[in-house]
Amino acid sequence: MSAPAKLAYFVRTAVGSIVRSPFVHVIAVASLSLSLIGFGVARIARTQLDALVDSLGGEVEMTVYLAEDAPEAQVAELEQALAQRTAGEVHRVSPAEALGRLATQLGEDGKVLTELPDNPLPWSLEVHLPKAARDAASLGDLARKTRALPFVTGVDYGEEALERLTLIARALEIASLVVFSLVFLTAVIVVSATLQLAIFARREEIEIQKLVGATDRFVRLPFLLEGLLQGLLAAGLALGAVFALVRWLESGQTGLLAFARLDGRLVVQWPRLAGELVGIGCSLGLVGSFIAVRRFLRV
Amino acid sequence: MSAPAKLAYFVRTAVGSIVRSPFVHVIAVASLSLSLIGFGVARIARTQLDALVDSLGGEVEMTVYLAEDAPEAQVAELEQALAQRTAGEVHRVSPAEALGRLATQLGEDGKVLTELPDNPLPWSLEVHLPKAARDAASLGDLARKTRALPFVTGVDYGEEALERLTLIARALEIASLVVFSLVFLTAVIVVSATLQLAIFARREEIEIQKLVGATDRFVRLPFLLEGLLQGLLAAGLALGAVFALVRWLESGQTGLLAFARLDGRLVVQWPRLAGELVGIGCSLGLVGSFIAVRRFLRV
Amino acid sequence: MERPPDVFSRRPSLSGTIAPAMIQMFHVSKAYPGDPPVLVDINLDIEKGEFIFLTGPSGAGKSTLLKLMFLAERASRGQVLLAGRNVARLRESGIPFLRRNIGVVFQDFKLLPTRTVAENVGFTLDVLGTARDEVRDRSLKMLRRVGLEHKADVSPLKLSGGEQQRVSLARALVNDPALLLADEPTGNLDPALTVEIMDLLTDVNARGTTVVVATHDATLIERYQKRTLRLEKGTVVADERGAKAARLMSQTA
Amino acid sequence: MERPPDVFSRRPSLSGTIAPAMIQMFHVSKAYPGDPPVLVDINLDIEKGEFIFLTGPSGAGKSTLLKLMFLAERASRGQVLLAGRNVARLRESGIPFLRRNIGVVFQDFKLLPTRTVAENVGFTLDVLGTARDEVRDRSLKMLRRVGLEHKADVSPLKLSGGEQQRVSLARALVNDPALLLADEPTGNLDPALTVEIMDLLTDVNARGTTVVVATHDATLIERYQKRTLRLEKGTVVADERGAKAARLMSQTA
Ligand SMILES: Nc1ncnc2c1ncn2[C@@H]1O[C@H](COP(=O)(O)OP(=O)(O)OP(=O)(O)O)[C@@H](O)[C@H]1O
Ligand SMILES: Nc1ncnc2c1ncn2[C@@H]1O[C@H](COP(=O)(O)OP(=O)(O)OP(=O)(O)O)[C@@H](O)[C@H]1O
Ligand SMILES: [Mg+2]
Ligand SMILES: [Mg+2]
Repeated sequence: MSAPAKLAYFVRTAVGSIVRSPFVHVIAVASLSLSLIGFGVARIARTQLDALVDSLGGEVEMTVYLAEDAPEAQVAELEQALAQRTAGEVHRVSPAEALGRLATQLGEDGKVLTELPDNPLPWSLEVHLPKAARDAASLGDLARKTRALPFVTGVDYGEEALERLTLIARALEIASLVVFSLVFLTAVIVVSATLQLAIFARREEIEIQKLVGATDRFVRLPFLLEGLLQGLLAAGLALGAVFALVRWLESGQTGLLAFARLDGRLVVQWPRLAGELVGIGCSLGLVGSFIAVRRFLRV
Repeated sequence: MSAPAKLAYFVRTAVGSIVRSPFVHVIAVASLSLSLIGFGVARIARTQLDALVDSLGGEVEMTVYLAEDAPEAQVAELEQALAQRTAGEVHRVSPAEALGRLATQLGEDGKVLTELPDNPLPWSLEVHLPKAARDAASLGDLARKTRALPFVTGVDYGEEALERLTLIARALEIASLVVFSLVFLTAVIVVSATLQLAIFARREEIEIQKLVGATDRFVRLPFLLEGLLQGLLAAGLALGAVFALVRWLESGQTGLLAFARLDGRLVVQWPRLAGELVGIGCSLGLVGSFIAVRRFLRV
Repeated sequence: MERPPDVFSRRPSLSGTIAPAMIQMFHVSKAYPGDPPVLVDINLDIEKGEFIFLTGPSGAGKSTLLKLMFLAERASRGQVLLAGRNVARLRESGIPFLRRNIGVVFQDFKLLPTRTVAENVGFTLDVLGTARDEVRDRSLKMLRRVGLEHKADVSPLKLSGGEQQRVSLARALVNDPALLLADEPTGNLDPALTVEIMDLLTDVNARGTTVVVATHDATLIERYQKRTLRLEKGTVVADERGAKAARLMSQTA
Repeated sequence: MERPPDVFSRRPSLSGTIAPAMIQMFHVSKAYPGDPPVLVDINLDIEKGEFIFLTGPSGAGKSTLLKLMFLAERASRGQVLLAGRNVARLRESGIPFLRRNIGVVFQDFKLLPTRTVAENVGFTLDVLGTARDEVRDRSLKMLRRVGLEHKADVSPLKLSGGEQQRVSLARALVNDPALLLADEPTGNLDPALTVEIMDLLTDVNARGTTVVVATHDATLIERYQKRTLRLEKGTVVADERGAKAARLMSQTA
């Protein structure tokens, strides 16, 4: 028999078996796609949570207060050094600008500032810290060194907020690790379990095939194809479910997205997610049926 | 046969079947306990997240600025009204106290305040809002009404922070709803699926029992007992796993708890959690085997 | 719990009324959905204590007829009476109690590979709620009668075809049923064992159990000279109750 | 892919050397772990083209002996040669190719309830990679020969015992095997059908297939007068090749 004819036979057998005993296959596909939905949701949630952490952190700035008689050359040098160390933008802020901002910031209380006889605020340098530089330890180090300079009267950088931000990021890391491993463990156990039971229910068929002279490969192939088909089907279902979930969230009924400041849109790379789901689904299906068929191949 | 002897027979049968074909039972127990672990983790995480939201929100206050000539009687009346409406504490804050706080709050910038010729700040009322009163809409309403009073010059209540807090709470509500329903759906499908497969593998036994004159109840009882035993076993395993997880988190290797400001301790009501897990495990096991056995009882 | 129908009682009716026949069928037909009928217009009357051979070619409907007798199938048309009781009127929940009076040897044995031989035999007693030790005792005793006591604690998977068949017979007889239905109970047995098993069946019959044996074995029918029903294409073509003496004579002649 | 052992070829050896026997056993014993031995010191020589009856009481070891012949079990001791090839030296992966030359009728039929009768029969051909249409054609043709063409598209669950037995036989014969092992192939058949099936087997045998039939049916052995091996308690107690003529004479006398 030619290779395509043989393939056709195996596909026919696999599809036939799915049609004949839909029960076990429905269960396998259901548990597979539930695992994949879990994966997809976790995947999207992770991206969204990262955005959330950023939005919680807001702007992180370091302010360096300069002495009244700070020499221009050294200030320029410091400006450069800070820009280099933090890879951020550095602005020089005049006393008038600083007072204006302070007044705005204080709201009702800010009115008191207009009554000041003259501006008591010093010149300062404002460093906008990019994400990469928001590391509590190294910023602390930088602040200490800067504070030690003779023409610097003080350094503020929102220590507390920064530390909390670091903790949030770390907590999310751990939490997603726990959730991921739980989902993954469930997926592997459940999928290989259902497939093993599915094949257990067909050990008779395997036995008879072997008794009439089937090679191991001949016995195994339709099962592997079944696993593959189940994986594909499950991936399709999971993708549909995740898509529906995302649309539901985007419909704005939940307010979840407004919070994450995404203007009601989730940033999902659909082609990539689809690829991942299909890839994982097929591998789980294949590996599951491979393990399962091996257990019952010894006749 | 006496009732206890009969019960002994059923227990013997159930245990015997678990011993004879451990494979399907291991799978059923594994999937059951994974679902229960999911439930337990979600349960604890929910409590912790609530604490987290509180810690993110911090203190929410409303400040009412009073005109210089505010009549004492009306201020007292307002004080009472606010305390009643928000169920919170109301303090009267003197201009000196307010200035001192402002200076502290401003840090380095606060130095400018010491240079003021005299204290420009008015008397004010500070309302500490308890959790229940932190509702953006009703607080907005209250602020508007208060602002309209002739002896009130202004009202501040951190509108933005409050709105964000409301959003976080809502988002967590939704997220935990999605996760919960996913976990629950998985649990129900997987458990009833594995139990159905387990019973499917034993349909022969059921058929023969019925052919030699067993009543439906006689056939069903050992299966129900099995489901119950599986549920108990799974609950025990899940409890152990959750306990280990909590201990691991509390060991401080993750930093997750420092963030939630719980001094490295998770507040878990173990007896209650154990009760819930056992309850859910047994019901899932029972219901699962009940559904499953019904499908194969018609011989 | 529902009471088992005590019409199966083998004690003579004290009131002096005539005991009902064990099995009666009136114009019974059986068709599986979508197939031509398997049994057509069967009329039968098997008295209590009779020993009946059921014979006929492969596919004639012997097993189906037996299935109607222990309610594994229901007649499509006509009336089936078991011990005078119309089974059409029996509720689903009454079937188990009826079956407890009927021992069945299945053509395909229907033994559980996950239980030992003794447990398989004891199944019938477990269902009745018999105490554990008694179950074991009676199972072993029954196994001894079919010559398989030494295989009591082995899985049926490890038995030869004939051994499995005897276990199936032991299970059918262990609770001393009022009616024994045996579908080809000697099909996998050698002539010597066949005689032994047939002796067991006649013995059981002598003690009051009504016995119906479906068989292809002409030697058996010839040797035992019992009433023989011959099925062909779903109808009874011969009921040799009367011919028995005749045949017996023609052979001895 | 490994080559099938072509020693099974039924064409006479061109080189003129003596063709090896189909089955040879030298001092073969078989014991299942933990049990007393089932077969003890069996010596056998079955030539190509022979027709052999295997008989003996229930549990004597007939099925086990057949299992050794198609490698469902391996001998505990001694040598088994199939078509001159020592099976002990055969790698696990070679077994399927060997089995393709052997048709087996199992005592318990081993039909798949989830496939139709025709698909069950075609199983043997599917494994060989035969094209779909041809599988169907040959399956139907074979079913006709056992008188079951009309049941081709039905599940084996819906067949009577004898019908199932014939399907099992059809599956064993559909790829025209060099060796046919039939375990009690007429145990569920009436005398008329038994003759038909035996005619089929002798026909197949006449075309070159070596046939081994395990049976309890004394009438069969008497009527067909073939070489008969009698097993008792795991040993061959009689090999009536020579006694055949004698018995035949004593009956005709
Ligand atoms: N469940 C079923 N559905 C459809 N047809 C059936 C079913 N069971 C049996 N039949 C058909 O009914 C006919 C009679 O079957 P039955 O098993 O009663 O025959 P039998 O007399 O016992 O034959 P045997 O001697 O071969 O066992 C057969 O042709 C069979 O194919
Ligand atoms: N897998 C096994 N494990 C242990 N013992 C076995 C196994 N298979 C068969 N036996 C034992 O070996 C003996 C011979 O069995 P076998 O099936 O070969 O008998 P047989 O001659 O075919 O009998 P029958 O005519 O009843 O089919 C029996 O006593 C049986 O219990
Ligand atoms: Mg039958
Ligand atoms: Mg045998």
